[in-house]
Order: sequence, then structure tokens, then C-alpha cells
Amino acid sequence: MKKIINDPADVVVDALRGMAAAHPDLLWVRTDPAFVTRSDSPVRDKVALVSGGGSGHEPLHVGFVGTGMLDAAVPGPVFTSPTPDAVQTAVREADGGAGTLLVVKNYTGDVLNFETAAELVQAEDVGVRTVVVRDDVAVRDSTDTAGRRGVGGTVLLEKIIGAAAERGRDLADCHATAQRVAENVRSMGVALSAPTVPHLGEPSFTLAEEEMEIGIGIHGEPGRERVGLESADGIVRRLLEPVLEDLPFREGDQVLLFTNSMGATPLSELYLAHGIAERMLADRGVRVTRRLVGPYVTSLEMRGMSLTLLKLDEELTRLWDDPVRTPALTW
Amino acid sequence: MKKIINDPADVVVDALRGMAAAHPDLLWVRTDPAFVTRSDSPVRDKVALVSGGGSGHEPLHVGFVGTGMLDAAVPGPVFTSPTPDAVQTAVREADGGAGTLLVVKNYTGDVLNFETAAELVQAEDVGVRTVVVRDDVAVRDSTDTAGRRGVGGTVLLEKIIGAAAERGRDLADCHATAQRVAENVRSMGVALSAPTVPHLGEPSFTLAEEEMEIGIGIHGEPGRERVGLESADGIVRRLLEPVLEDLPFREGDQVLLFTNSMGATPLSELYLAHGIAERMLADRGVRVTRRLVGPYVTSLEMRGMSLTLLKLDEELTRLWDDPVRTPALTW
Amino acid sequence: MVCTTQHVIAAMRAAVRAVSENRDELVELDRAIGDGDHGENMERGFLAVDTQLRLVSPGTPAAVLKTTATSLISSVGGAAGPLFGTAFLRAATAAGERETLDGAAVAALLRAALDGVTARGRAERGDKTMVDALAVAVEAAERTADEGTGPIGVLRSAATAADSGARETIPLVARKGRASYLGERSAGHLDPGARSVALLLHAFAETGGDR
Amino acid sequence: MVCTTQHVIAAMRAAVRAVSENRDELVELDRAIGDGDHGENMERGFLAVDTQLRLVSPGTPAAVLKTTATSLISSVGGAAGPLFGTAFLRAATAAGERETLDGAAVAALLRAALDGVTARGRAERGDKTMVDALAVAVEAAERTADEGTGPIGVLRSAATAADSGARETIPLVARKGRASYLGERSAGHLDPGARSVALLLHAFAETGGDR
Ligand SMILES: Nc1ncnc2c1ncn2[C@@H]1O[C@H](COP(=O)(O)OP(=O)(O)O)[C@@H](O)[C@H]1O
Ligand SMILES: Nc1ncnc2c1ncn2[C@@H]1O[C@H](COP(=O)(O)OP(=O)(O)O)[C@@H](O)[C@H]1O
Ligand SMILES: [Mg+2]
Ligand SMILES: [Mg+2]
Ligand SMILES: [Mg+2]
Ligand SMILES: [Mg+2]
Repeated sequence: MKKIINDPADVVVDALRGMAAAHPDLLWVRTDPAFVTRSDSPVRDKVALVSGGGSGHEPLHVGFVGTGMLDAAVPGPVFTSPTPDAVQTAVREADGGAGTLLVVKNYTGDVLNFETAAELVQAEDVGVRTVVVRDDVAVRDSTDTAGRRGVGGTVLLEKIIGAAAERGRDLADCHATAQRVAENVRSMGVALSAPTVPHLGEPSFTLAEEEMEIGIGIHGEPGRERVGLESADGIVRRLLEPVLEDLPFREGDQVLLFTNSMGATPLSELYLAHGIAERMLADRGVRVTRRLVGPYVTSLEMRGMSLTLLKLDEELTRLWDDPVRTPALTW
Repeated sequence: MKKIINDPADVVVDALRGMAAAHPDLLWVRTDPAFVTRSDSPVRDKVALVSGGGSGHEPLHVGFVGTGMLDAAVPGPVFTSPTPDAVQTAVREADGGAGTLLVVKNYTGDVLNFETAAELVQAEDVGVRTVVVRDDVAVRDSTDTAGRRGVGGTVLLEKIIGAAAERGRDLADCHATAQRVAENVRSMGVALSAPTVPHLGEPSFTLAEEEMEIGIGIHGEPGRERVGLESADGIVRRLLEPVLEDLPFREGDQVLLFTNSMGATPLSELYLAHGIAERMLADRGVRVTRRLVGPYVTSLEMRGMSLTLLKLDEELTRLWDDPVRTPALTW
Repeated sequence: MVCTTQHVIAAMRAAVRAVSENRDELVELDRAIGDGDHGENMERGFLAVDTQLRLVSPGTPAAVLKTTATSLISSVGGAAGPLFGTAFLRAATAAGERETLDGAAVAALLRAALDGVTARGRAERGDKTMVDALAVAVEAAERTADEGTGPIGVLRSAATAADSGARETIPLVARKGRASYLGERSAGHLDPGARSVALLLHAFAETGGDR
Repeated sequence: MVCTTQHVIAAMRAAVRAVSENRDELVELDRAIGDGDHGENMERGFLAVDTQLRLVSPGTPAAVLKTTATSLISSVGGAAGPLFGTAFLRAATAAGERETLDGAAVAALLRAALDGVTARGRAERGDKTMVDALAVAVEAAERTADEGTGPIGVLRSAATAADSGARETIPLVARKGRASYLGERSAGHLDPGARSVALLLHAFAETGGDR
């Protein structure tokens, strides 16, 4: 296992210490339990936006703490949800009296742990609501299964609702807007290689030189199907079509296109894929009016990418354009 | 070779097309010859800052085009300097009448091609000066060799001089300040794996599972020595000590610490390493007053990192803090 | 033929050992159809249980079970944490004020644990989860308890049944948890959570009561 | 025993072929002590030369050499582009208005090329660069030309000398170009640029003049 780490058991906390050193103006970092808040937290009378989940997806979520986005992020161990008490402590630090919205990616572990956290927080008389992101169309959408995973759409939601909270909207409004984002966002990913969890020391799965894994998640879990490696055109089409069909996104729709790297994909390949996606969308009359390109929801050193489409309206566009200042996203 | 590309011969231009699609507000992209300018280029009466070099180091240089940084960037083929005519054309588009400063990384190919470009540009009566970045302490500094490579320091120089130019400083001033940055910046890198050039299809070198390459460049050229993989503490020390000794950086010095990913290093590992570097610097009394952490000078999908230290004074700090708005760096 | 507080503590210690010893197997099972952390999660959780039991010195079976539950909830994360946590929490509630547990009580605790897991995780039998092992274990425990068997006998039959319940998850297509993302590709693999249930019950059976 | 414009064009075409055919070898050599692009760079450059020669139909040896030079400069990039470009540019200047080249002229052109490369790249003999092949080639060419040999004989002796000049780079520690970053580790490898010089001279020798 080739990693720049000390003790594999300490990677999460060691990385948080580095973040604290790197962003003293933006972040306030605690290590036991591990969580990160805005340096000016709690912000009085502002709805607090709190998220979290397993580590290994950096910059998600810790890199999105700051003005106009998250008030706090709670990283669990690598690929494992944080525990309820960690979330509870983070909410206690972040809540400014206007209630807290929890952003949860739809994984059984995250849902259950945040559920318990919400109960604990409520017992302390903090108003709390939860939005669950489930945007991964690679997974069949069904009520009798665990349902879809939360992936790339999470970043877009956190940015947009972060702006809504920063504008002073109340908890009910933030929650409703968050639901609207969650309902209008779809993603799909591909892996060209597997990630290696530090304390496991071996890749989560093995792909032959000419294989790729379509419909991949972000936790080293295998994807929907394994197929031969294709050209960028072929790869982008395999991701984009199921995303488009699902909502569905239609001719004339305005969308935000988010081209995400799974970690180790060179930026040049990512831009190349983004350009292809833009062309394919243009061919169908879907209008890309906002875009995000970069490694934002990663899976350690996994090679691969995901495409996320969010259907925009004027309000969501305005909130997207609002200023944001975090380690990983600033404008 | 696992890459998200179409024809390997077209990767540079295909990626540029994607950049153009992703950043219509910031960039204006041309493909024959290939170069990128600020969308509002030429900026009247402002010194134009133009750089370039082989592709494969993204976001360097194309991702640093925009307000407060580069006016134009000229990407060559992967790991190969652009030709003089491409640079000449870019300067023609970027120069706003106040002259152009060329930022060149010290590689024989880049130096020779930009030298010719400068001659061609001068023949068109454009005032032109050149600054050569040679910050890599892994290479012996000597006048009877090719001398040190330009690596991470380039980004810092481009940001700072971009600010100087944006403030309206003249060409002589920009050039002098650039020289000052170049003289006060030092870097060193390590690779945990090799990059694969698209049209070659195979990794540039091979490292065993337990090896790393110390003093690596950014072109897949092997480094200074191959040693066994170490802990993050060991790796950071191996990079930091030669950097510190070289200038030398002394107790009480104020520095900018730039922890750079070579491409495929997870952000969490990078922060982890950054935290260690900050601690080691604190132990020696070197004061880190500014920092940059991320994948900014990469070598395709190479795993590894580099550390760059720039000795700051008040003026350089102010210029660093000035606003910047580019695809890869914004504040 | 009853189980005292000391027995319950010893049972939990045996579980700590069993989880640590089988950590790698659980990792491998979870790697095949999940994210490979189940062994880590369980080990982290039961090490916390171990520590807390030493600190707290609980005085009743219910207190042991509750300490176990809260330790798991506050240290595991992942799906297994809240699910096993709820299981032990409900078992604690079912144990009530009792100072000792007989065979029937053990069966009742297991039933309560199962109810907790299904209430929390909403998995049904056949969804390829820990429920598949736990449900058949509960049925076997109840059958054996009805025959008047003591706690250790009840746990033994539960453990054996859990083994076969776990094995029966192999051909199933997962409908809950992370393995469900794999669809048809989840078939052919043993569910890690079901394996953990069997491991825990075997550990309890070995030390869980007066013989 | 002179070399006409057509011969020079044919020589350049032979160089185009030789570079393409040996692209992979040049890549491998550059991969060992450089960045692996020398084969690509040379191929891209000489394909541009090929195209330009067809478009321009140069009328003198100097014009052929100049077209070659500008094509290389504007298509290669990398160190090899400006260096070989300068070499051909200086050779063109040395060729002047001449309609044909005899052995002495060829030797003079090679000398001019060498001067251009060293002026541009500031490499000395022994620095493990193309200069090591070109310098001994020039000396051999001058010796042979002094003996009154025709252009083809001069090129042949230059090519043979270049081979040994290239071979002699193997033990050297590089002091110029990318290989210099390797320090001691550059020893034991043939310099790719030196190999290119030998390749070009052999190609010229095969077609470069009246026999
Ligand atoms: N909804 C559920 N109901 C019951 N058990 C479940 C459910 N979801 C997952 N599990 C169990 O949890 C196990 C996985 O636990 P673990 O790997 O620790 O957590 P995670 O899936 O979050 O990584 C599965 O093998 C399965 O038995
Ligand atoms: N300063 C120099 N003088 C002469 N030749 C040089 C010099 N620097 C490099 N070379 C030659 O250039 C060759 C490498 O060319 P190439 O690989 O195309 O360019 P780059 O090094 O930019 O990748 C070397 O093998 C060497 O022969
Ligand atoms: Mg997990
Ligand atoms: Mg090169
Ligand atoms: Mg798991
Ligand atoms: Mg080269």
C-alpha cells in the first residue's frame, strides 16, 4: 500500500490536523470527537447546515465548511459513517439558535447514525430537520431496498442550501429548498481503478488493465457492471444517458453540469470528459447554464469520474451564484 | 493504459475544448496553435503575463489564466515545450501595449523555445522580458549544467506577479519582482508512482510496491534517488530539509508553504503531509504565514507530492493576498 | 442453569475476542459485497465495549447489555453500529430488573433484539442481512427454551441456527444495506452482518451460562 | 560527385522515413534518461518537414535546409526542436546561393550546424548530448573532404563517426538537457539526441548525392 501516512489508524485525525494548519482563518477543527466547524461558529440566528459521513471523499464534507456552505462537517472513519454522539457534539457547536439542517447521504449507516443523532439533538431542544441525498441512478430506485446512494449531488445541495441559510432563510425554507434540490439532481459514476482503505492495505476490488466498473459508488464497493474500457465518448455516454433518462431532463431544461473526479483522474482528462458531456447535452437541447469541474466527491485514490446534472430554476441559480468561501470552493 | 480520452494524439486540444466549455466567463481558448487567454484579453496598458510549457501539469498553466494571474498560457504537447510561433501568437493576443513578461520553467526545451519566441515578439516591437523559474533543489545548481528545474514555485510566482501586473506596475517592476520571487523560492518532490504519457501508453518508469523516488521532476523523468517507502514524517522530512538548507530559510523567516499534489495523491494525504510540514517548520522557528494546499503542479496521474517554500516580505505577502479569479485559484 | 451478571460479562468478553479473531474474515466478506469495513467496525465497537465494561462494572444483565449497546452506538458508525446497538438496547430493556436469566429469558432477549433490528433497519427475511441469521436464531432459541432447556442450550441452538441462516444468505440477492447496490452481483456471497450474528452467538454460547 | 537540390530533398525524405522507423527506439532511449518524448518530437518534426517540402518546392539546397529548419522549429517544441532547427538554419546559411554541394561543402555545412547547436545549447563535448555525435561527425567529414571525397563519402564517414560518438555517450554523466537531472544515474545510457544525429546522417548518406 503506497500512501503518505503515518499510522493507518490515525489518518483521519492526522489529516484534520493538517486542514486546521492550512486554513486557520476558515476552520475550527476538533479531533475527539472529530469534527470541523466554521471558525465563526455558531452564527447567531442563522440556520446551521451540518453534514458528515465516512472519510475518504475529501474535500467532501470537511472542505466545504465555511461561509455560504456548511457550518459543520463530521467525518467518520474512512468509508464509515460517524457515530451519533460526534454529530450531536458538532450540532451543539454549530447551531446558532435558528435550528440545524442535517445533510445525509443515503447509506444505511449514515441514515441510521444521523437519525439517532437527530433524536439526541432534539432532546436538547434544538430544531433539527434532515435531508437525505439519493442521486445515484446506478442504483435502482425502490422503496423495498436501501435505495439510491448519495453521491455528487451532495456538493451541489450543500452549496445551494448553504447560500439559502446565509441569506437568513428559516429552517423550514432551507429544508424545503434542500428537498427540491435532492429531487432534481441525478448522478452516475465510473471507476478505472479501486481505492485502497488505509487500514486494510489492499485495493477494494481488482480491475484488469482493460476493464472499467460502471455505476460505481464512492466506497470501494463494486459497481453495477464491469465492461471493457472505452473511449471518453463512450464513457461519457454511458454515464450521461441513464442520468438524462431518469429525471428525465428534457430539451430546453436549464441544468448545472458537474463533472467530478473520483480522486486520481488527471484534470486534463476531466476537462476532456466535461467537454464531451457539454456537447452531448447541447445535441439534445439541454442547456448547461452552470458548471463545476474538479475532484469534489472522491473515493481516496480511485481513478474514474462521475457526472451530475441538477435541473436549475431561477432561485437555485441565484443561490448557486451566491458567494462561498471554503477550503475547496470559493467565489 | 487507462485513461478517459479519445485519440491520444488529440488529448491536449480535447482538454482545452472542455476547459473552454467549463469556463466561458473566464477563458478564451484557441486550438491552432493551442493557447488560452483571459476572456477580456488584451487588457489595455496592463503588463501581460504569459506562460506555457508542456501539457500534463494541469492546472498549470492554463488553469491560472484569469484576473490577477496569467493573461495567456501556451500548452505544448504532453511534457513537451510549445513552439515559438504558438507563444508568439499568444503574446500578440495578450499584450495590451505595456509589454509582456514571459514566465519560463527552466528546461532546455522551454528556455530555447521561449527564447526564440521572445526574439520573434521583439521583432514586432512588443516589449518583452523573461523570468526563468528554477526552484527544484533536487537538482544541483550549477552553471555548467542545465541547472535546476522549474516546478512548484512557478504557481506562486504567477500569482504574485499577476497581482503586480493587475495593480498596474510596469514591465521593469514586474520583472524585478518576478526575479525576487524566483530567487526566494525552493521546492522538492517525491513520487510514489509514475505517470503515463497518453501517446506512449506505458508508465515512464516503474517503482516497486515498497519504493519511492525522491527528487522527482514533473515529466516522468526519474528522480535523484530511489529509496524504500517511508512514513509521512519521513517523507516530509526528506523534502523539507534540503529545501530549508538551500536558501537557507532561517529562524524567524516568514514563509509561504505550498504543499502540492503530483496528481493522484488523495487530498487527505496531502493535508496530512501539510500538517507535518507546518509542525517541522514551527519546531525550527520558521513562521508559516501563508499556505497553499492542493494539486496545482501535477504530472498526469503520478502519485506523490512536493513542498515549496517562498520567503515572504510585506510586499510579496500583499501581492499574494490580492484577489485572483482563475479556474484553479480564486479568492 | 441460569445466567448471572458475571456470565453475561464473560459472554461479552468472549464476543470481544471472537470479533477480533475473525476481523479479517469479516473484512473479506464485506469487501466482496460491501465496502470492506465490517471487520474494522465490529472490532472497534467491541474494543469499546470491553473498555466500557471495565470502567462501568455493571451490576445487572440489563446494565451489561445497555453498556454494550451504547458503546457500540458511540463507536462503530456504519450500518452495523446502530443495528447491533439497537439489538443490545432492546435486549437490555427486555432483561429488565432481572438478576439472572434462564433459557426462556435468553430467548425473549433475542426476540427483542430481532424486533429492534427490524424496526431500525426495516429489513425482512430474505433481504440478505443480519436479520436472516438472527431470525432463525430466535426461532431456534424459542423452540429450545420451550423444551425447558437452560440458557446455554438455548444459545447453542441459536448459534447453530444462525450458522445456517447466515449460510442461506449466500444465494440471495441483497435488498438492504450496501450489498443491495450490487443487484444480482450480490448473489453467491455470505452476508458479513449475518456472519457476525453467528459469531456473537457462538461466543455467548461458549461462556454464557452455567452448564 | 555533387549533391543537387533534388538530392537534398531526397536526403530529407530519407530522414523522415528513418525517424519514423526509429521512433520507438528514440522513445525508449529518452524514457531511460529523459521524459520519453524524443521519438515523438522527432517524428512530429520530420512529418512537418515532409509536408512543407511538398508545399514549398524549394529551389536550392539552402532553401531545402531552411524549410527543414523552420518546420522543425515550429512543430517540435522540446529541446530537440530549436537545436536541430538551428543546426539546419546554420547549414542553410552556409550553403548560400550554391546550386550543388561537393564534399567540402557538405563538411562546411556540418561544421556550421555544429556551431549553431553549441551556440544555442551551450553544451560542450562530453556533456552527453547530440553535440557528442555531431562533433566527431564534423571532424570525420572534414578529414574525408580534405581527401577530396565526394558528398556521399563525406556523409558516410560522418555517419559512421556519429555512431561511435553516440556510443561514447553511454558511460558519460549528463551535464546538459533533461538527463542532467539524473546526475550519476544518467551514466550507462545512450543519449537519444546523439542517436538522432547518427540516424539522420545515415539517412542522408544513403540518398544524399551522386555516387
Ligand atoms: N437495513 C438493514 N437491516 C439489517 N441489517 C443490515 C441493514 N443494512 C445493512 N445491514 C447489515 O450490516 C452489514 C454491514 O455492516 P457494516 O459493513 O459494518 O456497515 P456499512 O454497510 O455501513 O459499511 C451487512 O452485512 C448487513 O448484514
Ligand atoms: N543544451 C543542449 N545542447 C545540445 N543538445 C541538447 C541540449 N539539451 C538537450 N539536448 C539534446 O536533446 C535531446 C533531448 O531531446 P528531446 O527529448 O526531444 O527534448 P526534451 O529534453 O525537451 O524532452 C537530448 O538527448 C540531447 O541530445
Ligand atoms: Mg462502511
Ligand atoms: Mg520533452
Ligand atoms: Mg461495510
Ligand atoms: Mg525528451
